[in-house]
Amino acid sequence: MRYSALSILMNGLRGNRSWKPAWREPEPKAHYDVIIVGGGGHGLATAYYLAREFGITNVAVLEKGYLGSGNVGRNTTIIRSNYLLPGNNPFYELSLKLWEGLEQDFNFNAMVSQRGVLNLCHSDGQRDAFIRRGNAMRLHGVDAEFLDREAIRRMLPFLGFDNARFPIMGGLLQRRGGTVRHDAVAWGFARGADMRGVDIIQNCEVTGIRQEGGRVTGVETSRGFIACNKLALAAAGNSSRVAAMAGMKLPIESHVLQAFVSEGLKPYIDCVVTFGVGHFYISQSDKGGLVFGGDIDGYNSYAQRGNLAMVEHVIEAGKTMIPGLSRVRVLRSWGGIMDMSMDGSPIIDRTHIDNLYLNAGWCYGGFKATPASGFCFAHLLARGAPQETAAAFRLDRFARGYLIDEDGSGAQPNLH
Amino acid sequence: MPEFQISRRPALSDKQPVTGPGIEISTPPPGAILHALAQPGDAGARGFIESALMSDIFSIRPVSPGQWFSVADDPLSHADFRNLCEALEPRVDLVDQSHGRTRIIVQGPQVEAMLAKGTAIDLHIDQFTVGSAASTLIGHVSAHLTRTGEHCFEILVLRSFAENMWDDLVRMSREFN
Amino acid sequence: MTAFRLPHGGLIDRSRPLSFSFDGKSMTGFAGDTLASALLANGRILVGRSFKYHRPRGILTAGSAEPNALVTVNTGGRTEPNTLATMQELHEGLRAASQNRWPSLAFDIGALNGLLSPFLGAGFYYKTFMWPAAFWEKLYEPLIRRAAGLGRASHDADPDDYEKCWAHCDLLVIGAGATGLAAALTAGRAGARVIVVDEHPVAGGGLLSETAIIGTQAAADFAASCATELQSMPNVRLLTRTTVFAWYDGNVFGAVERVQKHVGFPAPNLPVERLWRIAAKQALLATGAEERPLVFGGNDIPGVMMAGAMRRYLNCHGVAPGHRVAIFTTNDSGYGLARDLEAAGIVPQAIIDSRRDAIPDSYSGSARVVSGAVVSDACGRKSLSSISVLQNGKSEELKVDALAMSGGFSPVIHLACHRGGKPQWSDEHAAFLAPSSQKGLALAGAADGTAGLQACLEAGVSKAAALLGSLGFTAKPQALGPVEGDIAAGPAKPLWTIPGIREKAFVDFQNDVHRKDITLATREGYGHVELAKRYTTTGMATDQGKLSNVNAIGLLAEERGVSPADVGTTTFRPFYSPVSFGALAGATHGKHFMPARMSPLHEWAKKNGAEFVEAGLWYRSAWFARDGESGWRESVDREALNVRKNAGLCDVSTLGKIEITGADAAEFINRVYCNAFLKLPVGKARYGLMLREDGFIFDDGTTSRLEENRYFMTTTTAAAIATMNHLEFCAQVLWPGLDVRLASVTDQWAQMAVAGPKSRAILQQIIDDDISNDAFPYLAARDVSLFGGQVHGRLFRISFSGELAFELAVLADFGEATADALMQAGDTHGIQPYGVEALSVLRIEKGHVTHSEINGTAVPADLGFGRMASSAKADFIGKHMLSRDGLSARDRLQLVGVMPLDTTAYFRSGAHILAKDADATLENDQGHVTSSCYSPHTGSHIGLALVKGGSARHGEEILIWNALHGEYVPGRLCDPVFVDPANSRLSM
Amino acid sequence: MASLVPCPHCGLRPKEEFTIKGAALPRPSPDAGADAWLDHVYLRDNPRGALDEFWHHTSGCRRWLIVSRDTFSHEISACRDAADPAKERS
Ligand SMILES: Cc1cc2nc3c(=O)[nH]c(=O)nc-3n(C[C@H](O)[C@H](O)[C@H](O)COP(=O)(O)OP(=O)(O)OC[C@H]3O[C@@H](n4cnc5c(N)ncnc54)[C@H](O)[C@@H]3O)c2cc1C
Ligand SMILES: NC(=O)c1ccc[n+]([C@@H]2O[C@H](COP(=O)([O-])OP(=O)(O)OC[C@H]3O[C@@H](n4cnc5c(N)ncnc54)[C@H](O)[C@@H]3O)[C@@H](O)[C@H]2O)c1
Ligand SMILES: Cc1cc2nc3c(=O)[nH]c(=O)nc-3n(C[C@H](O)[C@H](O)[C@H](O)COP(=O)(O)O)c2cc1C
Ligand SMILES: [Zn+2]
Repeated sequence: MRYSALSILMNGLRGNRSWKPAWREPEPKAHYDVIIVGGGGHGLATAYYLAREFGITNVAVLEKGYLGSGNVGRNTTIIRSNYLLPGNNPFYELSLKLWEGLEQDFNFNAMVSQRGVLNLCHSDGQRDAFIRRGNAMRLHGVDAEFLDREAIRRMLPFLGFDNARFPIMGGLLQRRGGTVRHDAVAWGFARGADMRGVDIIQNCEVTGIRQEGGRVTGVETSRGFIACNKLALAAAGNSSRVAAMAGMKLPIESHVLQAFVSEGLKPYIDCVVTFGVGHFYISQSDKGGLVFGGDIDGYNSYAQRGNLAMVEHVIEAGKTMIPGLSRVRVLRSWGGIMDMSMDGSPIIDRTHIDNLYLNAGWCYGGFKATPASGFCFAHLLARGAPQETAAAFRLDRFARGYLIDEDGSGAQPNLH
Repeated sequence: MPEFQISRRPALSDKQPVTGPGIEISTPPPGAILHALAQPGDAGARGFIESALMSDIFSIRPVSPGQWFSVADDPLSHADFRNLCEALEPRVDLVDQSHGRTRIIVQGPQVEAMLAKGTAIDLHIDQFTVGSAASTLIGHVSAHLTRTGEHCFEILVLRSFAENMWDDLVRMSREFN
Repeated sequence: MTAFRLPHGGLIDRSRPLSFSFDGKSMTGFAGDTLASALLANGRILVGRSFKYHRPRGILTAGSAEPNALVTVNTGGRTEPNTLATMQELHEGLRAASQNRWPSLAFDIGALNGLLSPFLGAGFYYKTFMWPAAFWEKLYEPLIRRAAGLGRASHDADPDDYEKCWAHCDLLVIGAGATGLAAALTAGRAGARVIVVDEHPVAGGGLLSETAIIGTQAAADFAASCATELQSMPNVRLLTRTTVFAWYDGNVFGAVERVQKHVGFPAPNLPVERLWRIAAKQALLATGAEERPLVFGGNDIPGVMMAGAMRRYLNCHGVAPGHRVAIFTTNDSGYGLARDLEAAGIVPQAIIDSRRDAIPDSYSGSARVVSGAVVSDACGRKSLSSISVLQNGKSEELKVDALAMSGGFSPVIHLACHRGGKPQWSDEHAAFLAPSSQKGLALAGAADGTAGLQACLEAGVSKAAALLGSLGFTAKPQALGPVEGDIAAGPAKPLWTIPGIREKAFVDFQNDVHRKDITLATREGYGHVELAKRYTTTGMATDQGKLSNVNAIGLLAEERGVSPADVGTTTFRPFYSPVSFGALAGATHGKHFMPARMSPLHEWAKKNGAEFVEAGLWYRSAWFARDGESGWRESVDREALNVRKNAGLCDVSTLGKIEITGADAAEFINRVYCNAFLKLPVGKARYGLMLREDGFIFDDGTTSRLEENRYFMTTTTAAAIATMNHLEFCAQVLWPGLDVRLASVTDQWAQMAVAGPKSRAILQQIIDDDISNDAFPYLAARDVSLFGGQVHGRLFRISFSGELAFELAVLADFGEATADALMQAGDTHGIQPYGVEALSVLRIEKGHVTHSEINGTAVPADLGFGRMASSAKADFIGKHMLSRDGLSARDRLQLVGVMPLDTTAYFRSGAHILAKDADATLENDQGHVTSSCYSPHTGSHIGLALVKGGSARHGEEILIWNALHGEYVPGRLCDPVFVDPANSRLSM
Repeated sequence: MASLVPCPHCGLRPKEEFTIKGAALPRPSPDAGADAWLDHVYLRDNPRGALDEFWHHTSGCRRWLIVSRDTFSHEISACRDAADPAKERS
């Protein structure tokens, strides 16, 4: 059923009794051309683009929990393409372009909101780094502006300009950046894929990868064995565990990142702003809650919950950036498990096993990548060769020394 | 050679002590703080240091395995410092920290409650007895804390953080004075 | 409905009237009132509007689960939106305003949404507002955003203070109701360190609304005497107005104490809120149970209230809910209320009991009981006027102005589920219970599904005794009681779906989720409890579903034909109730966001006119302005010129300084630097480069050998802390067999760079030792004596500026006197202080790198240090990853100098480098400018840059491309050393 | 864990006092070969369950510790000075 104002009207008049399920709940078939492990944003987008762009529809997405129970449903929803390095920048720009037409494409309002992303800087070094980054963006035709202190003051007069420990010196603004409604992304892709014939199978945990003659033949799951021609891993925070089923050890650690939402408020802040000292970024959801986050807690974790010390640090930074937040109350905090890679950049690649494909290492920036990641992974699965903007995301770059390290933290994932 | 005015300017030299019914905060005149470093596993090192340093002048406070601070109320000349070094080397190396750390005394009936605003150490007298010492965070600044009396603590803080620590302590004490 | 104050009774202090205002209207209440009880006492029933349909709403509860009575209190920087009227204590002058209504609470245009409700069902916004695409951000979203949200927060800074502290205890008791008080007394009397916490201003929990007798005391008096005894014990801390908001790993609980939220004028020496981090050996949750609403039509009309809340207002605040009251219950709690109403002279119109023949023996009142019946609908607009009672298929209309409801009890188990444990559905209790056997935490009383005061008191005593036993205390359990006159509300069959509903029946009041939304979610495939939550937003409002979640689960279970056990709960998360930014930030914000580090030369710099700049935690002198100078550039040019002409003094105390001793110190240093250090002679300094294990440069600095086994290492200011941690890692973890001892001495030394051709002559005036070129050649490093032996120092002949230069370290307290002396001694030589800006000019002129170039992605060869990474050494940190292809690729970014063709042209760091005439595309990007400055010695802007294959491209014309600022400057790549490439000035 | 860490030298201390480095892996010998070094520097078992990790008690005794921790329950089962096992190995 197509969604539109008209369909809402007609259904409303009929007591909303004839709405259909947004997706089927099929039993797993015995065999699929492609099995995708992970019903998060990336897995679902991959299925969607496999069907839509490449006509491959005998596809199953296996999700161990409910749809969108992973990071796609628990992130701070920021999208942007303000990346520095040539390995990243065109890819994230492709993603932003896909976001820009996505809702009409999959007929689901994911509330893509290009309200602008502003990164504040507080020192000469930071300013220079932003200028470098902004210019790298401009070289690729991506919108970027550098605002000085006064321009920022005009835009957001309530930031902590006065009495600041680290004065706001300026900021890098990407007006096309913004936010997207997290859950709706999962649901929109799921519905779009389902409509094109993809089986989305919830409560189906992959517990083993069966191989014969150096090839994957299928997966063991909590709902039995399912065979496939190609196996695609998109398990985000659980990438290492799933890859281990195929004997792989990844350049990845799993870490917990917390996020927060405040009580609902009337419009308080129009754009996304990130603080340049400490860790804090904030936007306001269309529901009215201030959605914000900070840094990872710092230790390996598979538990989707965080630590009070980090809560305090994030909120100290928040009150410093916006002193008026003081009496705003924080409603809820939660955590998600990030696949932190050793250079802070993702992997979309084939593996040492011929028909096993890997999509991982998104760290805490993979939500914005969702459409492009799906698109490029689908391309790799369908064509056997990487999509050009994702060609640098190779698994062997660590061995070869071609790292994509945006902030130069090196092989310590908790510093990225 | 021209005449030069050589005077010490210790950190906090311009601070007035805080006095009040609940808390007093003060900083003693500069003395000596020696960092003694042995091999971490050297069990007898502490005794060795105690025997070499005059125990009526220096009090010895554990910092970490194999490391102690020896604190004295009076300053030590460089020559005396070298003499002590020679007495202890090579088993124990001394590093002078007399200028690198600033001493702050906090005392008063509310001192435990006040310090609980800064450190996660359980300062209950049964847990942190008189003479106990520990390195810890006080607020966001690292410091070395020694209980010198039931209601008296000594804080050793890096000189560069001393002013920040002082201001924090004053804020933490406001409720009690 | 017409609520009113009873002539007597309640725990309020009628001798202390308080005036306050609501929506501008003045009213009075008494000390001991909450805003909610005072509003009720003033007959104020309509207090808010709902989120989506703007339905009129009244006060539903008497506690922290309140979904409706949200108001904004205070003004300016103290403005607090979404304050619960049920938790806000009344104080003189309190100003409260209703929210989410326009133009007024009584006449709210937004209520029109109610008419559109068939089209505004769960998730409607996901299905529309997509065409035309551009309209979303321009039209739809702004409209939605304006409509959404509740209160309006202030952008002004908060004038009040907050603080944090730690607390430690053997037993933390959360909740000071009957159970908690009994537990705390037991533990306190046993001598354990106890902390008891309750979110209300007065300890007692349910006892405060109770009319039973305990021992010889009325329940409330019993609570008061327990509290008095607890307060008298030195080993017990009773914290009221304090909410435990989360349970964290390590048995640490977060709690927030509202120290001064109940006063009109906060005392300046106290915080308004205090964050407690409580480390508890054991914790007992005595958090009680939350009464569940019933989901009938119009269950949100002002005048409908939870039965327990009604009882609280009656017994605790002396407020009657109305004149014609009915009670709708599924369990015995309605009868306790009925009895107490009757005692106050208000005989309920009816008790509608969903059970058949279930009147408890303990109830001997005279109200009419309608058994086996339900309320299907409540009617009224801004207040309740009647209810429809459905019994045996027959509907009866009752005129009432207040209706109490009780759908059973949900134990308050939130905190017990914060660390991943899943609640368990219990058919027996008709409720979710906490996950069993979690270390460090137990539950008792109503929180554990125990009904009845007597049983709760006993549970408190026995659980506390057991927990203390596990900690090695011997507690002598003393019975409290006996209890008389308690109508215990045991579990009863839950009533999820109510037949015959005509009106909207609300599940989540605040988010306006009604019964049909749950049905729609299931129909559309969002029947999983987590999906249903997200699709309908049930349980996502400020109350986090304290009232609604279990009803939603029950309805989903019926919808799907399974048990609530199969549906399960959504995840309980912090915060149990919302906590302010202020409390969580404490004093750490604004200027105090991070600690400040001061150099021992700070005062010296200040009196010499320094402008300071933040450098990490430090404040460093940036430049020293002089009268008549037009701006910072003029000062910096003067300072830089003067260094190369005469001499300058720069504070470099912020450099990391590490003293390294021990028999294996040399071997250790040789392993942590990539270049060779074993043969460094005593009395000499050497430049060293440290790598990370992945081969990239970590930090640089100098290390001097002062004695055979005593070294003095300097690090950059930026990496000082990380370097010390790293060295400790190497010493303790990688090579614990080496005898090496590390002491940070950053703060022990005031360090000054004295640079320039006159530097020696100046220094020699204060240094006792001979520092002539022969006696103290380039890279000499030695202890020195100053001022005729008055001061001890260390002198290093090293140079960042490229001039004849020294770094002098003196004991920190003598730093200022020494700097003063140097200025005095140097006066005739033209010495001037210089700051980090001039320092930067001087080092850029010499092509010396800093962390602008050592940016974590450079290997030694990139910066011209290729030969330093010693191939002769078998091992050093970073050696083994250096040989990877990519780290020696020809197009790696390498250090070069860059100059504009037109020497008057300006360019800045962060600009990119393009080949001459190349298109501005990412593919053509050649690198970027890392550092830049105006160089007074070359008379031009100059820069350092990292450029692809740069070391082979000196002389090439390029474009310095900065589209962000519209600056496109033709330039040339060059050698990165702009001044004295032969280094002849170093060794004068 | 990780709210309070039982430092063997200092007792229970809050996470804020520590710096975390990651999996406690022994450094390969200098001649271990490229694969071993790649494995050491970049690849991780990243288990869900028991893990030994390096923590530095930065604002305490400044010792590097090996914290044995469950990455799902966050329960700490042991905490010892990192020099002890390192010495045993060498
Ligand atoms: C708090 C937080 C804030 C963030 N903020 C942002 C942000 O602002 N901007 C941004 O761009 N990114 C952000 N991110 C990162 C982003 O959310 C993730 O990078 C991205 O969602 C990961 O891809 P995904 O959606 O496919 O992952 P997920 O949604 O986690 O999908 C992976 C799925 O795989 C399933 N799975 C795992 N193992 C198995 C198995 N064995 N069998 C079957 N299924 C399995 C999981 O259940 C999960 O549903 C944030 C992340 C978090 C946690
Ligand atoms: N079936 C039942 O479970 C049930 C039903 C109705 C009444 N009761 C009665 O309720 C009483 C139960 O006594 P009780 O002591 O177990 O509970 P209680 O409700 O009397 O006390 C619990 C207290 O804990 C406080 N609290 C809850 N969470 C908190 C938190 N996170 N931080 C701080 N404070 C918090 C509450 O505000 C309350 O004051 C008995 O009289 C019992 O008969 C029980
Ligand atoms: C962008 C965003 C906005 C959210 N807004 C709310 C909200 O208004 N109310 C709420 O209770 N939770 C909100 N949440 C949090 C979710 O309830 C939930 O905690 C989160 O998705 C993680 O799932 P979990 O807590 O079930 O593990 C929001 C989450 C996100 C990602
Ligand atoms: Zn320690």
